[in-house]
Amino acid sequence: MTAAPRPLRVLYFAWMRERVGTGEEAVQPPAEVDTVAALVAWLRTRSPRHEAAFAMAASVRCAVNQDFADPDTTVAPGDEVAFFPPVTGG
Amino acid sequence: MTAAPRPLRVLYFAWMRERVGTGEEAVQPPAEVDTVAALVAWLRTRSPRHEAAFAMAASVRCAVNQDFADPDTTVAPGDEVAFFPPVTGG
Amino acid sequence: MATVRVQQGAFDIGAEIAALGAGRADIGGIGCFVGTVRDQAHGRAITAMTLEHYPGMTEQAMARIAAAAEARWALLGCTLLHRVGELRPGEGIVLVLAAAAHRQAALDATGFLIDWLKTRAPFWKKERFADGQEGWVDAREADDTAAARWGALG
Amino acid sequence: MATVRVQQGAFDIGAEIAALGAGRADIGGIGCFVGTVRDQAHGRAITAMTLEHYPGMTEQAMARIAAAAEARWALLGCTLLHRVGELRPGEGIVLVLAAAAHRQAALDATGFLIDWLKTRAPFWKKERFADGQEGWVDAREADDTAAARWGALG
Repeated sequence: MTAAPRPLRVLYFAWMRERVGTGEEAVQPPAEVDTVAALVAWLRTRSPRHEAAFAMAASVRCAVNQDFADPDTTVAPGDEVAFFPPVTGG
Repeated sequence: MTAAPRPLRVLYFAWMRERVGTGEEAVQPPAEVDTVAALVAWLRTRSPRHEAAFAMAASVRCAVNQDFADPDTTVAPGDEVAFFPPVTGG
Repeated sequence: MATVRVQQGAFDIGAEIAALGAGRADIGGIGCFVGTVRDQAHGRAITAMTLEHYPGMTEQAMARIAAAAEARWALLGCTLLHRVGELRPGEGIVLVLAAAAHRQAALDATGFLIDWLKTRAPFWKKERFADGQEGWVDAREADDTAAARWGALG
Repeated sequence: MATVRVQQGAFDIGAEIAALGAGRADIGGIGCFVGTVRDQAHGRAITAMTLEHYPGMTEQAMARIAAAAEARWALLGCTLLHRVGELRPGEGIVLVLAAAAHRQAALDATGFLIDWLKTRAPFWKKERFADGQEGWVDAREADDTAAARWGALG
């Protein structure tokens, strides 16, 4: 039995957006992908651009449902997950 | 031989002005009066109002020629000497 | 009580201060910080700065930052405005206001608000240089250090 | 470089900030503090505040305070305005601005300028209470403590 796919909305900002080549995508990773870390590992397999964008993982920050998140943060179907560089506003 | 008088311009601000009853006076203390402390002692003898105004000497501040001064600061003929409470601007 | 806004256009600092104090006389001091676009970075001339943000999260993050300041100091109001889009050297990027009965609270809250805004709100700056090249501004370690003064990034 | 002014009328904060930054793009941040008349003191309602000063000495003292800030921080400009005469609750009394390439210098200088202005410039405040009584404001020990943070009153 295969786990049901998990629809997620993934957003990219600043140089993550430029490297991935899109600001937003709808993805359906398998159910095992239930943390930010697992989602990153899965997203890296989607294309060479994803792989390149996430290669500097230490410099990539994440928010789940518009809240800053870390690699252990859980990801559930329907979540909005955003990846971006450290913020530089102000 | 009597020492020549020393013409001084004395200013009062805030409650010193109100207590002395004037904002400015020209005075001619004797030449021995050559410090702020000596001037205060001499001014106190001028009238009961002066005496009352300087009674709280610890709360009175002084400037000589528009520079903050202390009891030891010298006073010379022609100087402008001001007495006032601690400042409360800002 | 806080005013939080992301906007493209310039802000009117005098009007924002007037709005903060409108109809009240319990304020003793207002602290203010305005961040402006500089015409150079690392010795290279800058012709423009583009601010990108994360719509939705930005407003939430700014409201949380304002709430954190209000929980920490007895503020009588605070304002956080941040511009997005393309800005020119000399233009204002960010405006922070904090009003309190006494000046130290107003000034401390102002420093806190700008430190946290720089490290906890999702904005990104891209510089365009005089030679036509562009580059994303790197996060400064000094900003994290400044923000950490106020306690753990909890 | 500093702008120092004693005036009766209200100040226009937006115009002062604009004047400070006019024609230059090397400023990264402007710190600002506005002191305003509160409507009460020690639980008593205040209807007016009268500011007296020592003409001549005031301007010199303010210029010296600005020079001390400029010697201590790499300021790109600073402004000190202080009002005199009769003011109403809610009105601005004092305006301090400090511009620098980086925010910490601008904010630190702003705090310094207001602390020193409160303890080293010859202004005196008299409050008029709702019951018609008047009284000179006592100097606050807290202000001396705040000013002393910046070093000896040399």
